[in-house]
Amino acid sequence: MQRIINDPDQVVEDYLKGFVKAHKEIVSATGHPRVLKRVLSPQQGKVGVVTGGGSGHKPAFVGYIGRNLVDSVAVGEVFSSPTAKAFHEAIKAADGGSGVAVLYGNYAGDNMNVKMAIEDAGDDGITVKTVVANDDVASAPAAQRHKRRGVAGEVLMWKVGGAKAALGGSLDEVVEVAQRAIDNTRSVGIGLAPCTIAAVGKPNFTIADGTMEFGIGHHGEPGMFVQPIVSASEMARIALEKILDDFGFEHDERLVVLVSGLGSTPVMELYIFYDEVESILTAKGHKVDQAFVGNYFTSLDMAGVTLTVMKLDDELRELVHLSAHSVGFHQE
Amino acid sequence: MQRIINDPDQVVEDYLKGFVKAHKEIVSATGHPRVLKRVLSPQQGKVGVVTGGGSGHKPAFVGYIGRNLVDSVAVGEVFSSPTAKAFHEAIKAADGGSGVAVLYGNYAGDNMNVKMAIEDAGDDGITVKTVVANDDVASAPAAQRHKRRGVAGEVLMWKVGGAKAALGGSLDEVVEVAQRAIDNTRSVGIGLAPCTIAAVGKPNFTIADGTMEFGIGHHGEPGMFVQPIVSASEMARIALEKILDDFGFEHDERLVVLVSGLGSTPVMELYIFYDEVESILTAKGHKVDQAFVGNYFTSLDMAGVTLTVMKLDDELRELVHLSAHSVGFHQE
Amino acid sequence: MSEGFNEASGSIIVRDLIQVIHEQRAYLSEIDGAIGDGDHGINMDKGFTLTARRMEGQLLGMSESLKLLGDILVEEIGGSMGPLYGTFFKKMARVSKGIGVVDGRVLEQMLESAYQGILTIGDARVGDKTMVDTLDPALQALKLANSAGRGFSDALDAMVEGAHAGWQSTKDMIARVGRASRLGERSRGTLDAGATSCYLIIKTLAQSMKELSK
Amino acid sequence: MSEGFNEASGSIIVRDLIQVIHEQRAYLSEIDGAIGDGDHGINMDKGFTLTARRMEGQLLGMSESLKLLGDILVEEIGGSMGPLYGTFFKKMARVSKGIGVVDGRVLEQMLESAYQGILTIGDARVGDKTMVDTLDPALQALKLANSAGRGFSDALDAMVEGAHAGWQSTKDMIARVGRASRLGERSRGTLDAGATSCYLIIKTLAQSMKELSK
Ligand SMILES: Nc1ncnc2c1ncn2[C@@H]1O[C@H](COP(=O)(O)OP(=O)(O)O)[C@@H](O)[C@H]1O
Ligand SMILES: Nc1ncnc2c1ncn2[C@@H]1O[C@H](COP(=O)(O)OP(=O)(O)O)[C@@H](O)[C@H]1O
Ligand SMILES: [Mg+2]
Ligand SMILES: [Mg+2]
Ligand SMILES: [Mg+2]
Ligand SMILES: [Mg+2]
Repeated sequence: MQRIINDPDQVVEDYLKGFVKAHKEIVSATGHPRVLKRVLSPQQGKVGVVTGGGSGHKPAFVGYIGRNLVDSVAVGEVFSSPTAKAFHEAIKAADGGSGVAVLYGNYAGDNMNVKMAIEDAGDDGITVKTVVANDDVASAPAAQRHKRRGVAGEVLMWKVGGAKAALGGSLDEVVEVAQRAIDNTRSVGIGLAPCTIAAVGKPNFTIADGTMEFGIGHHGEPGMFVQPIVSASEMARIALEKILDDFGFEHDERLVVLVSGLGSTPVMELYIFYDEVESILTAKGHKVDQAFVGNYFTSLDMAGVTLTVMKLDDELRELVHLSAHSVGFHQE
Repeated sequence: MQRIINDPDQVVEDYLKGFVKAHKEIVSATGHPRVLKRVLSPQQGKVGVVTGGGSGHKPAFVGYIGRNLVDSVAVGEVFSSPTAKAFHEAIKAADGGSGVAVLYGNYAGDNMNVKMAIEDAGDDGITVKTVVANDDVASAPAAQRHKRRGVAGEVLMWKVGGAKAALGGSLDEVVEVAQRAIDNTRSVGIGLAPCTIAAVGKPNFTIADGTMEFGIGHHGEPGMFVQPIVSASEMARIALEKILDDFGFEHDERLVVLVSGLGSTPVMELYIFYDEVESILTAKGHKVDQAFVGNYFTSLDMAGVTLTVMKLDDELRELVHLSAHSVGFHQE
Repeated sequence: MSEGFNEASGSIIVRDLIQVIHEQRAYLSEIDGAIGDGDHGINMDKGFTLTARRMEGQLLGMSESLKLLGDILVEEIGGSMGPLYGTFFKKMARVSKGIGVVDGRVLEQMLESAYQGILTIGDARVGDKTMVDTLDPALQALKLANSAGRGFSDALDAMVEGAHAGWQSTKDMIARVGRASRLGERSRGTLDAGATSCYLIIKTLAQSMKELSK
Repeated sequence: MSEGFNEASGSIIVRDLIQVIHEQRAYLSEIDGAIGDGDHGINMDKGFTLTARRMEGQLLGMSESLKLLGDILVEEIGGSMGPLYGTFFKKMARVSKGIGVVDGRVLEQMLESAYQGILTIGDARVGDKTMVDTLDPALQALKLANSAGRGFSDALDAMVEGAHAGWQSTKDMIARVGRASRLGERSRGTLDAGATSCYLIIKTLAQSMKELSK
């Protein structure tokens, strides 16, 4: 294991220290060691936007704390949900008196811990509502959308929810539009090589050389099938097919496309993939209104890519385009 | 080789297509297939800022085209200098009538091609001056600074030069301050695993498991020594020692620290490394005025880190802090 | 052996649990390593050891100790184990709060509540290859012994036997929840980590309670 | 055999060079693969093949053809090979422009200028394990033959012999410039890729010139 760490059991503590030091102008620590918040949060009267999840997904989750984005984040161990306490403290750190929207991903641990945190926040008199991202089309059939995991589509949910809150939306409005954002979003991942959790010291699973795992999850959850590796254009084709089938568009749509690397795939290759995605969408009559290409939601040093497509309406479009600034996300 | 590509000989063409499509609001293509420029460049009266180099270093070089940064970039094959023609066209694309500063890294191919390009630009009546980054302290002893390679310190040179040009500096002023920036900058790299050029198909070199290569170059150029892998804090200590020895500071200084991953090292670990660097610098009485931590200058899927330290004076500080926006670099 | 013990003097139960988890830390991680990510012992021990430290110098009853353990798991461990085992111990604490004497019936209520808590929060079912597979037969056996009018000590033995059988049954199961579910058919043939820790907990609980009831 | 040939009819020289580089593409890459990054054949062939396409249907002399090749290498290949071989052929083109008859003396001037161009731009020296190690002895041998008053054909043979010896000498050298210098002592024992392509170029050049001079 070729890693830059001290104590493998302390990687989260250690990286958080560095993160807070490096980005003092954007984020600050809180009373809870596993909760970071925006320097300028909470803002009186603004709906608080909270997220959280396991570590190892840089820039998610803490990299989305920022202007017109997320107010506070609960940080878990690597690939493991934050505690209920951390979610509770994150909710408190984001609360400006107008309620808090917790926008997180659909994982067993997160669901349990958020649920418990909301009960505790209720005791503090804070109104909390949630949106649970379930954009990963590969993780369950359409009939069981509620079982699907949240993956890189969460970024667009935060973008939209964060923008709405920044523009003065009420809690119901923020939650409604964030829900609409994720309802209009589909993702699928392709894994090319496994990742290694430092505390464990060996790859979490295997992907045989020369093969790719279609539909892999952000922690290496099993995909839909493993097949010989194909060209970027073929990868783009099958990934998009899966997503478009799930959408079942009846009109030409305005879309957001987000292509995120999983960690160790050279960013150059994400653009090769994106080029193919854009070409196919354009050929079908759709329009890519906004593209994001880069490492937006990674899985340690996993190799591969996540393709995310979001269907826009006028309000979503306005919110996606609103300027934003955080460690991991920037829009002028 | 687990890669997302089509034809391995066409990766540069293919990624550039995707890059231009994805970032239409920032960059645009030019008449030359290997030259990209800022949408808003050239600007009449502004000194043009040009860079260029081999591909595979994302977000360098094209990711630094943007507001208050670089105007145009010449793009080479993977790890191979752009052509003289490409540099020449990049110079033309950046020229707003007040001369052009080519700020690039000290590599044989780049030196040759820039030299030839400047001759051709001279025939067009464009005044061109250059600054050649040589921040890599591991690549030659201090007495032979002119032989040192340019690595991640180039980012700070572009930042400073781009800012000065944006503020209306003359060609001489831009070149003078960019030169001062790189003169005040030192870097060193630590390699943990090799990278693979898609067209070649196998790792370019080897780093035995359990070892690290201290002083490795951005294309896998040999380092100063190979030794068993150590903790993040020890890596930070020896990297900083090498840099501080070279600086030989006599006072407490205000510094910029840039920690860049080489490609496949999880960003989390860059923060662990940064935390140690900051602690040591602070303990010595220095002040980190500004930190950049992330994948700023990579080497395909190499694992490892580059540490860059820049000593500030008042002008450099102002220029580093000037807001900027590009695909790979953002400052509010 | 008397029928039961005084709740107020039962903090030793939690101390014993802490000890056994600490001792079995490596074993639990090893089992998790076969088909999971090899951290179950680490995760558990982290919360249990923290509880030991917080208990130091405090005079607590069984219920208060269980509550402390549950709170710490929920507050400090995260993942799925935090809420699952956290709820487990918090529910046991709530049912036994101020109860006076703890006997077979009380334990049944405690375990029933803990079990329901885990089902509600974790949504795993018998046969999914989880801690539930240990817990369910343990509780059934305890209920049966209680309703058959067997004494506390016998009931405890029955509960442990049930837990053991349930734990062993996970060996032939295919994991349907949690990390190991990735492996599908390949998850067959090894014991489940959570079922293992759950068996150790039930067994230790029984031992301590017997000791207390002497 | 006459002493020399007409420059205006010498474009076949460049066509022959293009052919040999294309044929030896895999071989050159293979040699580069031993201690470099295995792309020398690819890099060279890319520029040479492009030149072939641009030459199609054009009536060019030797000098114009060499200029075209040089320009394309500089403009389309990049890296170090673009400027190095680009300069090489451009210098040869400049010296021979409008020269009338090309003989041993003219070739010497062409090669001398090309050699100086490479030294100026690349800064490698004899013994660094590069194309310079082929070029230097080739030029020395040609000069010697010319000053000894030997005929064109003999001088060409001498040049090829010099190139061959120089090329082979790279086998025992340690690379001091370029990618292979990473390997230090381990770079010993294999031929240098650039020295190999340079030998092929000199040999082909000689063959074509002999053919033209018949
Ligand atoms: N939903 C659930 N309900 C009950 N038990 C579960 C559930 N999910 C997982 N488990 C248990 O958790 C155990 C693994 O715990 P642990 O290794 O600590 O966590 P992780 O899987 O996050 O690494 C499994 O062996 C299984 O018994
Ligand atoms: N400065 C130099 N001067 C002369 N020849 C050089 C120089 N640097 C490298 N070479 C030659 O270049 C050859 C490698 O070329 P090639 O493989 O095409 O480029 P790269 O090394 O960029 O992959 C080496 O074998 C060597 O002969
Ligand atoms: Mg785990
Ligand atoms: Mg585990
Ligand atoms: Mg090469
Ligand atoms: Mg090569």
